[in-house]
Amino acid sequence: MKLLYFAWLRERIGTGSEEVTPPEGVDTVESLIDWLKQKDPRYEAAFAETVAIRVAIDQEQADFDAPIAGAREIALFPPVTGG
Amino acid sequence: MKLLYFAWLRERIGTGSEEVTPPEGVDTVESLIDWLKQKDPRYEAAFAETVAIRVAIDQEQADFDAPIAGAREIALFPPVTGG
Amino acid sequence: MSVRIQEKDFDPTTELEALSAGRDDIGALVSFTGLVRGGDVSEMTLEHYPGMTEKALEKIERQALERWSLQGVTIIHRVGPLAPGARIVFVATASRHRAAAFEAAEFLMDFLKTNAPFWKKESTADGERWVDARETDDKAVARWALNPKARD
Amino acid sequence: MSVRIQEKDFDPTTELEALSAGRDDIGALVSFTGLVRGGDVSEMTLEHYPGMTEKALEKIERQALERWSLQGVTIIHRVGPLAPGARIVFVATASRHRAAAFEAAEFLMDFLKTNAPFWKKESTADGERWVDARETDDKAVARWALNPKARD
Repeated sequence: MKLLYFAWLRERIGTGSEEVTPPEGVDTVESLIDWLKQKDPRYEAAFAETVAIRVAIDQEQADFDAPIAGAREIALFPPVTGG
Repeated sequence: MKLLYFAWLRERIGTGSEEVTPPEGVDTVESLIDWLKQKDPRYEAAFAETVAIRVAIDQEQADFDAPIAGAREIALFPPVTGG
Repeated sequence: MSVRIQEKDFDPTTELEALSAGRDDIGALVSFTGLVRGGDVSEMTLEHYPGMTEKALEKIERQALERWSLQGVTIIHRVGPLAPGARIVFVATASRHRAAAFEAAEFLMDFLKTNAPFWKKESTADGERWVDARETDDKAVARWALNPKARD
Repeated sequence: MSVRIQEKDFDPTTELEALSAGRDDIGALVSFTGLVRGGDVSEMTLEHYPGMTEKALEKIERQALERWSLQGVTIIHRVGPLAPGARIVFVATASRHRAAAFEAAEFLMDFLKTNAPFWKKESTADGERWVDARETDDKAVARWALNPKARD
């Protein structure tokens, strides 16, 4: 699946987009983030405060406990500040 | 003093402006209107429904019982409909 | 002067840019443009009370500036004959934040509708008629007394 | 389409006239224009989530059209680098009467601020910083749930 990062999350992780194949058992947004944090210290730092992270699955707002099975695109980003 | 009329009040009276010298005793807007109504049937018709008439003394909104002594300009008109 | 009574048309962009020209502390511009509605109306004619109109609009503007934190206000009202679709009135407010700009613009329009000496006459196929004052406009203006500034 | 994400500037008059072009049943046009504030900010850069941004704005627009009687809505948001004083966002509503146009424009801005995936980065003499989300924006959006359409 494709992961997208925006704003300071993109900067801390060092990329705006990557393809990942999470192992079995990684079935929610929360477990996806936990899995990323174990992969690399950049993710550990970027996701240190998940209270400040929002998520969209296939371009629709979602919660941290939302299932990710079948998702094509998961985006993680800080609270929005447009307008 | 100068009297001004606007909108349908102007049309019913047949003029937008006139100079008048009310006699002693005509000391409020209400008594001024009563005096005008006695002068000519055009005023009688124009002021038949005073509930639909508004007044300004020297370009400030005023009430029917407001004193008119010293006023330079008294305007009588229907409720406003701008905007 | 930010209050104008005129026969000629105006340009919303020009008016909005005039409000923010030469400064960078404005975050929000709100504008209201009133248009002449058609239907059976072929023409609308606006009459006003020269002298008192300007005073009334300036008073309304002063009240808005006292009530909200605004960097500028523009009020334009056209007079004379106007065709359906034509711009008839324009109110714009400038502020740091949007809530004040929105509230002040609504306040200005509500008070303009009920307190400024303009009268509309409509021309139709059946003849001419003076527009009646709307009760909803009196209600709209009354809520500002009950509802002191809620947000800034 | 009445939702646009673009780098280039826009013209409020052109957008307002597009909303009312060819019809005479619109009495009220309300616009909100957001400008980049200066102060210690020398440049603002807008990032967004292409694809989701359009979907989010179209959803917000649909909600406004369901909630109020509107003849049209325009939402424009610029992206990329912007100088202080520059127009950054534009929302316009068209309706027969002013209350619906005002309320819907405020609703659109409140939801855009909290639901559309845009992020602002400010450049200052001390470096760059991402703008924090404002708690007042969450409060502004919450009142629409408590406050079903009051006027039309």
